[in-house]
Amino acid sequence: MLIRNLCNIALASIVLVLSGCSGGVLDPKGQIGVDEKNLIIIATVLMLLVVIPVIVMTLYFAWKYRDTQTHEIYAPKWAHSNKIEAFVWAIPILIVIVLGVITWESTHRLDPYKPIEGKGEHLTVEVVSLNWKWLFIYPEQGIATVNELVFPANVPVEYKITSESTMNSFFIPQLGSQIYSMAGMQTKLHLIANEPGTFKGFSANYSGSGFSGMKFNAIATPTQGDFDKWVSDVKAKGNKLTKANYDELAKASENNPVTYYGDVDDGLFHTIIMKYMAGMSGTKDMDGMKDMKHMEGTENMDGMKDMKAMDHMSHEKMAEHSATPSISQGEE
Amino acid sequence: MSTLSINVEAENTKLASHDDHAHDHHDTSGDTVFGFWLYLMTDCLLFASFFATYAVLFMNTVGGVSGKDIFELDFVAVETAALLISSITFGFAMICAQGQKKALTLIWLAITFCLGAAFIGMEIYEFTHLIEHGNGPQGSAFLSSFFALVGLHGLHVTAGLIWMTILMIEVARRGLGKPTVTRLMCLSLFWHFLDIVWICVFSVVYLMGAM
Amino acid sequence: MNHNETHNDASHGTVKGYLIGFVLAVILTVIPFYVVMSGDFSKVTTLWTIITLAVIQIWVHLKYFLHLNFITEEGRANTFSFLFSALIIIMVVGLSVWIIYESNAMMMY
Amino acid sequence: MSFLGKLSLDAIPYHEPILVFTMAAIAIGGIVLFTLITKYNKWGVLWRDWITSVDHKRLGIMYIFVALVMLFRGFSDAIMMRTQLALATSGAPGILPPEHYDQIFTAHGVIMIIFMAMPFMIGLMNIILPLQIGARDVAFPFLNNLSFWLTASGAILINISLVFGEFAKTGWVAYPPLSELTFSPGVGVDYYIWALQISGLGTLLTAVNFLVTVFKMRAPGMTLMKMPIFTWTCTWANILIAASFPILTALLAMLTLDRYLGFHFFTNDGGGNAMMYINLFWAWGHPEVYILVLPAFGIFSEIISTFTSKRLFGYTSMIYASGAISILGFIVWLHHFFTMGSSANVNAFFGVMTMIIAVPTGVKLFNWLFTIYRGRLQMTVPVMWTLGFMVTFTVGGMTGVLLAIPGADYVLHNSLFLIAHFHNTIIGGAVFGYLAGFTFWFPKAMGFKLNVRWGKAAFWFWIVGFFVAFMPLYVLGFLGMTRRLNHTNNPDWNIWLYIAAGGAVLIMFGIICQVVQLFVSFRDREALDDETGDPWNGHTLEWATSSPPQAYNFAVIPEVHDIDAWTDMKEKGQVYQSKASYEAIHMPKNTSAGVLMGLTLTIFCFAMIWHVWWLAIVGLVGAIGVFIKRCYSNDVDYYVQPEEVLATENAFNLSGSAKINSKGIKA
Repeated sequence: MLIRNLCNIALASIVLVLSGCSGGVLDPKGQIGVDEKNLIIIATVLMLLVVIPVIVMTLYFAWKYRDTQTHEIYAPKWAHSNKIEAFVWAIPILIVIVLGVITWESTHRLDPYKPIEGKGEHLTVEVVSLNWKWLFIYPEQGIATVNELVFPANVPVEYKITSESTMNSFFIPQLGSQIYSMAGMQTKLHLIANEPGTFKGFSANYSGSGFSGMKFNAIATPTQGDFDKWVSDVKAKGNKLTKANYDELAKASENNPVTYYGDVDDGLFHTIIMKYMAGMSGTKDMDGMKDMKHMEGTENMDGMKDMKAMDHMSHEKMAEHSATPSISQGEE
Repeated sequence: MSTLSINVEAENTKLASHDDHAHDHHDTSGDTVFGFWLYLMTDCLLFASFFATYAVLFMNTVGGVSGKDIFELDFVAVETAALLISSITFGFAMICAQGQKKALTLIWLAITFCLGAAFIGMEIYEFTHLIEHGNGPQGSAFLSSFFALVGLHGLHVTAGLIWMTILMIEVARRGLGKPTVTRLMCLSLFWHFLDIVWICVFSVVYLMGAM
Repeated sequence: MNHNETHNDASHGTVKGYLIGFVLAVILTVIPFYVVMSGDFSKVTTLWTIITLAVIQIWVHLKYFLHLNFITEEGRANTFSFLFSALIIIMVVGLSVWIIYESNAMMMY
Repeated sequence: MSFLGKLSLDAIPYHEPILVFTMAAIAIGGIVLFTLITKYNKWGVLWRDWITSVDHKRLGIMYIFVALVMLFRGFSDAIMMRTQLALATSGAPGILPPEHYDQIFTAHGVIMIIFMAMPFMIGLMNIILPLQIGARDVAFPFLNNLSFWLTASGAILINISLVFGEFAKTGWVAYPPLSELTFSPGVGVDYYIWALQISGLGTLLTAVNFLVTVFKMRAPGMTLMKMPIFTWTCTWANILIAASFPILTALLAMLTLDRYLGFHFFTNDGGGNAMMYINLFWAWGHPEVYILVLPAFGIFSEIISTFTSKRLFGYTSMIYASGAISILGFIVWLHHFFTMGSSANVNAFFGVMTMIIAVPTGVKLFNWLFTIYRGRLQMTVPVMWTLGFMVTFTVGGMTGVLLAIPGADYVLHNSLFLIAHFHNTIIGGAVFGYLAGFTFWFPKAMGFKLNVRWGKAAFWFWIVGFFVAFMPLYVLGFLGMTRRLNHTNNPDWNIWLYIAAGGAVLIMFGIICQVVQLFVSFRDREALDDETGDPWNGHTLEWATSSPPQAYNFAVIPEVHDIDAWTDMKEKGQVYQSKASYEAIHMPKNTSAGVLMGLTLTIFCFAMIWHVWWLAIVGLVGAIGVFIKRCYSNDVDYYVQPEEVLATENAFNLSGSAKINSKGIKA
């Protein structure tokens, strides 16, 4: 019985959280988050339709048919019943069919790549996870920030996400979905804040010793005007994020303070992705590149220990190459 | 690692084969062959993982060479021929072994060994040639997955050759007793299995790569 | 030894069986090599030729060299374990390739 | 490269007080153990009866011994983690710096899955499976011994990492690029790679061994559809091992090539694709979960039907359900990385597939329920574990299905909700199952029963501790707390973190109770003696022999006519019958080849980890050498003489008949 009490306590505490007294997944402030919260609740209720009877039956049967109850029916050879078998297969199958339909529909509806419709023009933010901080580039505004994300409420935001080094996960629980950031690749996420406020954001995928400090504030300003003002404030602070500055920033550091860059090199995000993407499918026509690889390959034979230096070198060369527009074949 | 597992299985043969004279209710040489077959199935999965990785990475040439640039099909055709012929010569060796013809068995095994060695020799030549021209496995993900997949097959063939040597010595010294024949059967499964893997290698890697 | 062999024929093979298998294997190897090396055929034709013939050749090897069958008890056990492995391989390789190709398509920059 | 590779005195972390303390404790414990063995002159016994034994029952006991030792290690890690998180709130640093904490959570995961749960499962399977099918041993006894020593080598390597160098700081999944040389230049990941590789090989060999055993060595009359349910679920688990562990082997080999030879499988540069690692890891990792839990399902089935004195309800449907779980287990792995960003079609497909697995699992739960229905349930300790499991696992299954909905997973992935979920299924499913099986079959393996009072205390501490420790994690997941955080700074979370730490302490009391239980039971072993070999009035053949069974298990191989073969024999009065004479029994001989190969391969792996190439070659050549020598040895078997069999069997049958007379069991 203690078990049941504990379950009740657990359920009660979940209900407590459900009531939305704190800033978590169940206290969403954005449309995506609201949809996901509803999805969780619907699915849980559906499953409880089976789960609660099973738990109750377990404890009830164990009590009713305990060995001291000698007056109860005892059927030691009874081991099969088509009716019961049909029933026990049918019930889970029915629930799963319903859940399956919900899953298929919701997965397509909540696809992180899918733009949010009916809310007007979206703002684009380019997100780069570095060891161990977040860089946000605003290509349309030409500014960048570290560890602070600002956007207007009620405006859909498209996040283009990549990583400089290890894999992280870009996550603002109160707004909804998270998605991995990976080097050389661009993932996308669409979120919106339904009301102004400051929400916690962080990396949800462990990425090394400074991971715990990879946090940022996601601030939804009340109006577009407030956002524009913030942009001009950042611009006024000067400080340009050039490729050189970026390389400095990319070095490992922990618990970085919020930093603003009033200007950003054009195509920096592009450069960050392309330094790993260079030469992936579709860039075979780069003769210069090929020669370079040939040359390197021969040098590699000299000894494995030079490998790392080599790799490093090739990165930089590729990055240089990729800065030229001739490569961007794979672009969307 | 693969060498090890092979040896482990070879060991099974040894262990179980001594039950010949026992009153046990089951025929243990059958167990050994079945066990070895199951091991081969796990090996299939091992190769499958490398094939999957190759399929995912083969386009990632990072501006370096692609399959079309480095594969020489006439060379591969000769390799294939060596391995294919070695399959049938091993088959003849097995037929002789079952007929208790010791000398013939050894001759066919020796021919098989030479063909296998020729295959490995050609593969080593191909690899060193590639590496000398700066297309070593460190060059790109494509080259990494290519070297690993083809190299894994080569490693298996090498292990098979070592095993064959040991068995040839055993046949020569101990004759064709039931345990030895069981072990030859395992090796024959192994050898034909490697042939099947090679079909996948030349189809998926070389032929499709050179298309 | 001969009388022993007769009841075990299926699992041991004969000279004839090996020769049939060998000739088939040679044919099934030569055709795809020719198709690719000549370069006379369209990409799609070539690709499907390679795949089809490879699958057929694997079957030839299994039947004539590895003596898989549904007749003897051991043959059945081996065949079923092979079919199961093939199923798993198709699932693991197929789904892996699907997953990664879809991901690559989504993340192509 | 120097003579000792990367190895130097700096590799010993003497600046870490916790580690120095641990090392001192291990050293003192080792010395005490060594002295005791020497004093009581037990080295010979240890060598002859255990280390070189090929007897599946003794190997099983050794597996479980390793599992329990590693449980202590893994649990110490858990306690440290919970302590750290309870102390490091509101920005406080706590007791563990990140570089140590990160190793601890990695080690906790690896140890609990690979070196606690797996050996525990394989140990139970070793002891019971050959007995249940009426076999004298496994198909390849030496291979069985070798498998054990390979697993032990892996466990030893992980423990060496405490003293020399470090363990991986990557999480137990070791995702690249974090686990690549660029971001993890130390030896930690190499320890991870080699420990998993070598023990994985042992596991793979075990699976092949037991598959042949099951398919070829069943007692006459035992068709596949008359096999005991535990044997069936273990067989499905072995099929899964044989099909999934090669993927792990391949994956680790690729990571090794990346780290040692500069290949580009998963690196950021050179066109590597880290997504492929994640993909292949879970293509192994997901079936692995079922490998752990399916045998536990079998254990519960055996226990429920034994202690209700009733046949198992829906035997056939149980087997098909297990089979469905096994095969579906191979098409759901993507649900571990919905958030990687594949297309909606891919995510939805894998989400739906995952849910389908809930169907056979649900069927199993219902079948256990209907086994209890109209039975006579005895509230023994194994039954308590089973009921605890049914309640706990149902909750865990529910949260699992929730995580299988991509839309929900987008906000719950990598959070403490996920941690709570898989502990809910692995502890509530697998571990409860193994502990139930441990209590259930302990008399079979050791010859005496376990103390009931301490067993019940352990159960209550475990189950209460479990709920107290993990329910708060569900809440924390909803509150947005992510996993693997070293410290937190959110006042809302504190209370839940404190409760969770309290739960861990309760579980610790549970474990202490189990240690006491073992001690007390050993002390009272005379009173708890199981002289008939059938203490619970069991259904299957393992109860048809003495406890512990003779090396040869069965003097005469039994004929099987029913799923519950032993019950059937008891009802027909065909039990405990002495024969006038027995045939000689053919048995495999002990061998030192297994332990020597384990040792040489440990040396090989250690040398590879530290880049001591010459030593690696010595280790590998040594292992292969031992192997070939073993291959050419003819001295591998012996016969148990008929007189010896006669004497043993007569003594046992007497006590068995006495039981039938005294308890009036229907004969």
